[in-house]
Amino acid sequence: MPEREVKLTIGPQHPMLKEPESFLLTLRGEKITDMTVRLGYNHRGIEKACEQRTYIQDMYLVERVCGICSHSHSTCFIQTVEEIAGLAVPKRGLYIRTLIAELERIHSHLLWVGVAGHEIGFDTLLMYTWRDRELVMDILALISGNRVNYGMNTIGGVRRDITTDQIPQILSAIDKLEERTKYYIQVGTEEITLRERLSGVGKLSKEDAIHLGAVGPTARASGVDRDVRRDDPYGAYGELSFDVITDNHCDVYGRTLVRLGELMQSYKLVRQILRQLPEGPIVVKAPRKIPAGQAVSRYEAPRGEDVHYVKANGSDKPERVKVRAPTLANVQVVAHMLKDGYLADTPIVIAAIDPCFSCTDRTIATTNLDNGRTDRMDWPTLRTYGIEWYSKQGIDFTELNRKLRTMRESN
Amino acid sequence: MGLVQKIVTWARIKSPWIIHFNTGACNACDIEIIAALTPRYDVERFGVILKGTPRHADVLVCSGPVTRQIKDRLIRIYEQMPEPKFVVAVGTCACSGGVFNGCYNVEGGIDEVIPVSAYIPGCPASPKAIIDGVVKLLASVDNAAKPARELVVNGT
Amino acid sequence: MLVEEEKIRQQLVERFGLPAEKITVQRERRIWADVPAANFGEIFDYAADKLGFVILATITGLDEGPTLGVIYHIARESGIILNLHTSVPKDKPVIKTVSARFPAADAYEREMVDLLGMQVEGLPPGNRYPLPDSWPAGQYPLRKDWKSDTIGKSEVTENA
Amino acid sequence: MAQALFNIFVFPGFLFVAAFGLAAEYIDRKLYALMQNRIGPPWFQPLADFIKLASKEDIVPQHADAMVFKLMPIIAMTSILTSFLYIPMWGSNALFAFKGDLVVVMYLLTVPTLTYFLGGWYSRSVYSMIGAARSLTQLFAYEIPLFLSILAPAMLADTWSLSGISEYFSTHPWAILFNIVGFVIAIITLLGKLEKVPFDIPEAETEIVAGAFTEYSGRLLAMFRLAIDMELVVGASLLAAVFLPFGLHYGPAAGFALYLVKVLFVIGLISLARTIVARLRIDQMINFCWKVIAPLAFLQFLLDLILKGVHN
Repeated sequence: MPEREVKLTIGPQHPMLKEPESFLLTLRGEKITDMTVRLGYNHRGIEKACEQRTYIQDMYLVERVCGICSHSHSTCFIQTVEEIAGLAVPKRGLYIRTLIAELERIHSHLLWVGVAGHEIGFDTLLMYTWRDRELVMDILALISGNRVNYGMNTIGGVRRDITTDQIPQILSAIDKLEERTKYYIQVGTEEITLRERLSGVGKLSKEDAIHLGAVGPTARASGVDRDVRRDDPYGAYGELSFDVITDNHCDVYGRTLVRLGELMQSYKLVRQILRQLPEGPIVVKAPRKIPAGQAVSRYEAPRGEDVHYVKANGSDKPERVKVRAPTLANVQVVAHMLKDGYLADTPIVIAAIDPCFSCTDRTIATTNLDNGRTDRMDWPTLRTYGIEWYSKQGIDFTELNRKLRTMRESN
Repeated sequence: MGLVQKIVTWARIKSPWIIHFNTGACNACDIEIIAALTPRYDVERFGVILKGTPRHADVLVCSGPVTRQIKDRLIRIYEQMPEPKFVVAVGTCACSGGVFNGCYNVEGGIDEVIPVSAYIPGCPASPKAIIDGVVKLLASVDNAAKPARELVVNGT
Repeated sequence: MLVEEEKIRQQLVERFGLPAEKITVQRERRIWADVPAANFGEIFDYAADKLGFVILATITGLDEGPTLGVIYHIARESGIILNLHTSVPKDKPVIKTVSARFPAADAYEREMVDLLGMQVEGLPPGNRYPLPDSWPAGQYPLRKDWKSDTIGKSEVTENA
Repeated sequence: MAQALFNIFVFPGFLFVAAFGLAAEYIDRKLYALMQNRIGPPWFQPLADFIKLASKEDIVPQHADAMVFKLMPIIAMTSILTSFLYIPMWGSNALFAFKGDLVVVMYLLTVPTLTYFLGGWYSRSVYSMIGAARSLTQLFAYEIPLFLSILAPAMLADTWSLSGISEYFSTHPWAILFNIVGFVIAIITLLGKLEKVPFDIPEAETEIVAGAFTEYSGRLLAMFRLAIDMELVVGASLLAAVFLPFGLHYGPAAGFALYLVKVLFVIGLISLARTIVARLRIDQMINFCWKVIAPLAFLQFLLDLILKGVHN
């Protein structure tokens, strides 16, 4: 393999990042020796827009920073505003808000498990996880009226109540999902090809994870025992009992197990919330003008710790809104994880921090140092390249795809 | 020529190949477009296939407000598609810039940059709405091909 | 109940002789400190090393009229967040980088450089974030006096 | 003269093979969709796709070599059609038969893969170049076993002409059973030639966009897709002629119907393979072909040799 310098451009948009990421990798043959990150491709200027809108309008804007976890951003923003205004949100409102948060984590993690399978050539997993995910999307549509961008939050509480006849439907969907997630955990732990393809990839030691500031499942898979829901409880998490899933594989395989484990915890949490759902109002009247003050709030989004800072100046428009998406912290860590890894691992390592999966024009520009010819391979080509490179090592998913298909046909 | 034209229009309606492009969206519409292709909604019944290259595609499905940096890529992709081509704007952001209209880095809807044939509002546009939009687009291709029949008002 | 937070407050007041009202405990796990820019670096290192604030959540830049404010949100493993605020004059907005201790800080600092016109000493070389390379110089979108129509719609295009 | 024109354009020629090709594509896609519990396209879908593509504007990329770019689809189609003339459909003699038409048919079926390579290489886009290179690597893997599995019965029948083979088998029906292994190998290697999954690496949809066909559009793409469908039909009828040569002496009508059934059976096998097996990797496919298929083909050849020795 001639020594070549590869320029990997990944775009467009990871919404959590507010920008797509573009990596410039330098390769020595197969090994990645150096990389730089280029951010800022679709910066939409949300923070400036927030300063020109009232708090209620801002809520709709902040909710659309990311489509896959819109509830995370709107809850985080609302918590700061409620803290500044000193509003006491009724308990039932907090419980419903926490319920939607956990349902969103379920749908986001299921989506990720499918995408991770797709990135390494295990396509059947994508088909099945996405089919199962429709169950939780139906529940979210049942409760909030929309599959994505639920708009459940309002300043001072929640806009829709959970009626008694919805609860059994939610519980039955959760039972089905739990049984299927157990099936995926079994596939994840028992299948050698999956384990071989993911272990030892995108290594991140515990010290590096802390030093580089990794957040969420990416950090927890390296043994960093941090979870905002437990350390800095918000919503109803103070009264709920759950355990924080950590793993010390320190690689992509560990991240897969952490996310699967978190799915099981989310099912447990949803059941608890529905059991302890208190009676009473779901919202409290909020003033139009928020008194002067400032507040910071943290939220455990599916991808990691999400931070919002709001400064109010007494008018009905905020003076400053700062949003720090979890993947912004994780993208620095990817730069570290890819160093002296293989080009073939790039797709799964980047996918492991769970950036947007719909990047359609991710391209690699390979410049061949000998004849200086530049070609551009796109993401799918990189993905095949990885899958093939690994199948030369004897790790291949065709057998697994077939086995999974026949296994599923039987039961 | 009428017969050949009729057949060609029929063929264009029955096999619309799509290419999906995300111009700065928040991803909600993208996962709904992909959901429309999965077994539950399955648009292959209408002959719709997702193609990777603009050369093979007839319908460019865009989602998201057009940001400044992505504008050139969108124009480039549009120009690479052979005629006759259609553009479907999925989601309120693609139709009018949506919530992000007025932000300093956002140009606005897709129609600020390339001509759009069908708008599918919704934030996000649900798979059913997307399928309905594509079907309406095909119908509009059909009447556009038929010569405008004069309105015969009670025999006069 | 706020025992831990009070202890931190006392240590900061004694150690640096800061006026007590400058450091307020807003609620449990939230401490706000307004610190003069002069000995900011020293306080920051003290908090990160001695008081165990090992997590840098983020850095927020503010346009406070005559001065540019900076808030460093640093947190402890146990969840307590210390928000260190300092401000620098708008005509000479220079601060020192903390990316040596927190490598992730360079993205947050570059964001302030682009959007507020802050100058960060010792920032490692790297790509511009979040604005495109072809963004006209001297335009800082997050400044209160900047209006979005000062730039033509199509003037800014593809990145370099 | 009229009879020749009729033969070339209508019956065993363009129209028949094109229609049959489109029907085969429909069956293939419908079976594939049903096995994924989807509904799948309506019956006229391949026809609609062809007409739509034919009526679209076809773009020739600026850097591409226009002459080669335009010519390749036409060469692909003509080579497939001419090879069809030598394949006996019913009765044991094809339209034209001469000593050695087997080699001609084999050669003509390899020409399309070369046209994909040249078409992809000359369209100068990185995806098509990678796709083109992969079609060639795949060619070396499946070509030898396919020839071997077809030559074994030819050697048994002691003739180089397809009609001769089917003639021999109609008189010695029991010999067919010995060629089952050859039939299986032929099916697998035919998948490679048609670049169907699991051997569709050169044109891997989700991988290199569309492989060699990335830059093709409009009429040229329509011709290429039609060429691939026709190749499916011609390949299937070649296999039917060599490996399923029974019931050859019923008259033209019944013979033709039996021929249709045989070809549809082969096509059904191919789409079944496409659904079950996932896409192979290029190096894995080469190992598979050389380490498994080629030895089996030699074994089959040996078997027929022994059979020939014992028999006469």
